[in-house]
Amino acid sequence: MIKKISLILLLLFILFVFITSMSSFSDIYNNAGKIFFSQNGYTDTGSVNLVTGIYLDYRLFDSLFEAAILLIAVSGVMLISEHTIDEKNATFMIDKQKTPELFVTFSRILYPIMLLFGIYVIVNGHLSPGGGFQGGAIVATAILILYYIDIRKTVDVHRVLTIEKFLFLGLVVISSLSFFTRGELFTNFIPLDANIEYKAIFLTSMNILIGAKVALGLVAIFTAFLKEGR
Amino acid sequence: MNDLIPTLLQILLIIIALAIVFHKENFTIIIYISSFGLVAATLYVLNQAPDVAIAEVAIGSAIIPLIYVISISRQREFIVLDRVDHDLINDELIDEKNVELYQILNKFVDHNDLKMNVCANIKGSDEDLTTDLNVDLIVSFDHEKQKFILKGKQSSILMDHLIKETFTYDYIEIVTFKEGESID
Amino acid sequence: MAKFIPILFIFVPIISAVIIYLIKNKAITNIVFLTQIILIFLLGYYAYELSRDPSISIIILGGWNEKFAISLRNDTLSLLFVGLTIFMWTMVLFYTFKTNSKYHKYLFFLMFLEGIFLAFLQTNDLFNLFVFLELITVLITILLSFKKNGPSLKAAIYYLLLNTLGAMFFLIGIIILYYTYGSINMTYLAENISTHAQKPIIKFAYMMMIAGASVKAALFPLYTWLPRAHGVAYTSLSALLSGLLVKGGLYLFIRVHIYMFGYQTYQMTEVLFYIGAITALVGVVLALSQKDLKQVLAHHTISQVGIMMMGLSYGYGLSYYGGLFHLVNHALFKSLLFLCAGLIIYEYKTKKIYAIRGVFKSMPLTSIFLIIGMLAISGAPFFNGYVSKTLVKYSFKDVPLKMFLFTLINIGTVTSFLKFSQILFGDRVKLEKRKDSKQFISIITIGLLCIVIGLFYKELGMFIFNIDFSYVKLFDFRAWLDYLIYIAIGYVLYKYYISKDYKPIRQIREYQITFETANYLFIFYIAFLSLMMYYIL
Amino acid sequence: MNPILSFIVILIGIYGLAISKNIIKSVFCITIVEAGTILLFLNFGAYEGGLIPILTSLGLDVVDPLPQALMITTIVIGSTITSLALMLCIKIFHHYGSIEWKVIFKGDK
Repeated sequence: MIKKISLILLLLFILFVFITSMSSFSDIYNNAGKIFFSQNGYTDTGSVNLVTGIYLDYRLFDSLFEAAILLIAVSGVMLISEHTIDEKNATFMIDKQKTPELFVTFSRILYPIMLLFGIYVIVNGHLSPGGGFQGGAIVATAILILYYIDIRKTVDVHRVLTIEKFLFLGLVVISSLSFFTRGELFTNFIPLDANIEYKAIFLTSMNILIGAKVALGLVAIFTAFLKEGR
Repeated sequence: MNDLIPTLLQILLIIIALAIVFHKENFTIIIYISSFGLVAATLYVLNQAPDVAIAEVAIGSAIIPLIYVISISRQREFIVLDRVDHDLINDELIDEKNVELYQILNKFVDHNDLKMNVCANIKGSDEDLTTDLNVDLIVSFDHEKQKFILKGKQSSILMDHLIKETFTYDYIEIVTFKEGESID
Repeated sequence: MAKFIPILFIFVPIISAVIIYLIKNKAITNIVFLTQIILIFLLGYYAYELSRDPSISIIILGGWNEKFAISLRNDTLSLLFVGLTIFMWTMVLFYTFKTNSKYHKYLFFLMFLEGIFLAFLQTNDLFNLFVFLELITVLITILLSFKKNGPSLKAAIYYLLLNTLGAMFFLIGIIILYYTYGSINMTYLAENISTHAQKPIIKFAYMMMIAGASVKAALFPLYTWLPRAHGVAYTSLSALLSGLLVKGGLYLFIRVHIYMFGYQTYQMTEVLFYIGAITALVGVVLALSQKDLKQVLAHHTISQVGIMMMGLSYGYGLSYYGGLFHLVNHALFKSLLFLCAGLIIYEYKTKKIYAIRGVFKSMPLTSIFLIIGMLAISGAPFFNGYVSKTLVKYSFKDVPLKMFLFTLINIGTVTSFLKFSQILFGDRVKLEKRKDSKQFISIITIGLLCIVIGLFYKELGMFIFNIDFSYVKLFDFRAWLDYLIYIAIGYVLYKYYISKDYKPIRQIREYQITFETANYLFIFYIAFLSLMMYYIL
Repeated sequence: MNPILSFIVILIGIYGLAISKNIIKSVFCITIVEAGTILLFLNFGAYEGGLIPILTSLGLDVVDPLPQALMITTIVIGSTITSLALMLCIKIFHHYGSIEWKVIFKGDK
């Protein structure tokens, strides 16, 4: 009890410090980034959606390692859950339950719509809200709906892992192509003064690659959880 | 007026967060976590960040809660590997006691808020099965001693409870094996 | 062309890791040695080019305005760390290299970690730093849980959750800095920090970042994850974690406290010094009570981090460089100790100190290097530990309280290694010899380096830091006498108190800090820092 | 006002971490801390007001897009950490028979 009360007091003290220091925040608020990106963002990156422009161009290095962290986490989750025991004929009592018919029917209707929406979000990442990460997550959700329809139809996780690693190598290669065309690393490989329409080639291809990687990664994580200990 | 809705939603978010912290039942918390994600996503949109909101809705309130569901339901399982040879000897005594054993186990599992998941037909050494495949208990029948032998990990607290509950039955013997000290 | 070598530092190990994973061939795992050779050549070439043309130290990725783009920057500090990283990884790979089927996955994570750690050292962007911090956390968690037994799993989850919380606090600091300076480029921030530095909100950001770095660096009272994690991992991984990766937190601390904010901005020297001293004392006391060979070494890492912190807190002069030098030296002798202990544990098949006897007669070569490591860590003259410990003392040699604390820490270290050295005595034990000369290559190299640094520290100091280390004298009668007195006191302490295993020692050993308490201590630490920063200083 | 409310969410998460008895509760609380941090970042971003950072026509007054790009990264990082922690959690449950912190650290040392 003493612990809880002292905890609350300490937290209130930290909150008090934060509130008192917030009063000086509005004096020194700095909007340099806002001005810079709204003036140069479109012409530099060729992306209407400034967020996509940032994570695919100004901060492509971050996004590469964001893809890497997903790759590592998927391999790690698989590593922790995998086993060498032969369990081909194994039967589990609980897993024989059937999904209700209503769910299955709805899932069948929902699945293509979600897939389409995900692909739309990926491909139009530079024009409207969305992009590789978000679209990839939506596609992953769509694929997960398939598990409602038939739980036994799981993907081969090891193949997914291999494909994912190739996609990561592809990402590294495409993002470093700019070194040969422009002499700068990790940016759009199409020259700066080129038509803005052409820059979309890079943006779209990167979005598709990232989307595929994220979707595969999330599906692999989910499948690893589903198969864990089975 | 413009600030009212975001402020109200933030207060709602705080309430949900408090509910998550103080609620005891894990399955209920998943619903809260999902709605926490949705409210947070709405707030992201109100803070002019639709991209982040899409990411949050897809990941934070769809995939992550699903993983939580699977993870928690896996933590409610008590996996029992059945290795009793039913076919070799058609001894009625074994079957009778087997049924009784399963009733005991069921009672024990209910007592601990778990679900029993019985599996069969898996080959492999006991230690590999328990470490890699999460088998909690291996049931087999020793014909010489005429006893059921239940094997499990010594580190598991459930085995301690099981020993306490079953030491009165003379046809059940519990064997626990210790994890070796790792020398790598 | 030489400008882009830092990128290669990052991607050569990562790509070799992915190749090892994709081509599941036993022969292909030898690629790791090729990678290390390439990295060593690149480092030599880059250091040479950098000394001729300092302008190549910064790469702006994408060539955008440097205020908003990610850039990589190398200076003496980061190059020192890069060199240390490559050296340590080479040694550990020699020690641990096998070609079995499960092993290529271990190598995949290990090599990926090398690339990420090198990236972490070189990046000049705060958010990028955060991403690498999280990646390092995730990778170490996976490597820790590789054994899949109980202790390693719980160590892994403890490590993951506590360090994630620390990284989240670091992120809060980044947020505030971005909105007040308009950039998260560390060079830009270092140049402009003085404009708003006295505003309370910037103090808040500083505090959050120091708290985040403290979790990574395992300072008191946030050290609780370290002994669990370092005690249960594979020996090679323990050597890496204790020798190098725990310094990631100190590196973060140096970057934030000294490079970005400047050490005299907030006058935190005294506070940080005492935090370091308490860390060192607690580490020593805990190490004295342990019975497990690896746990003793893991707890000593805490105390040595404390000593480094005592030096680094000054931020300038010989003490600061002493702290940095101690960081390098600790990487060497701690990994040496861990690797030797790993061999002993493998041969004796137990970790208990009281169960191992007669190492000197049955494993002479290993025990010679074990003795070198023990002499180095306890600060005997002619070894590298002596040099850096003497340097750390420089700034507070006239302050009695601080000297008293430092002497206590030294006596504790000597005592616990007297306890440790009991495994050497006794009769010969029959052991089955295994023929793995590769492991001895790494042990011999590190051991000899300990002695070489202990003898030629002046030249090294001039070469790396451009600082004169001649304050330290090898033939200093006072230092010799001090060391002998420490040994005498330590022996008495060991003989009449520690070896009896009295009740207080048992209680210290068995006392558990649970995860909730660790978080409570974390909150307490932040409240303490804010109290210090806002109301006392 | 809004940044302070976001900070309260973070503090609630930390409070939960300091009183949570089992692992899964701690993972929930980490999620809360993370969402609070993201919200704090975006609150600051919209501090001066502005429109969604999509330049449908030039010269719009948009909010700062950089934090949004950073936050997407943070969400992905958070999800990976959650999934890793939950997988460890399952393994720990089947090893110790419980996910209470007290129980799993009982037999230490």
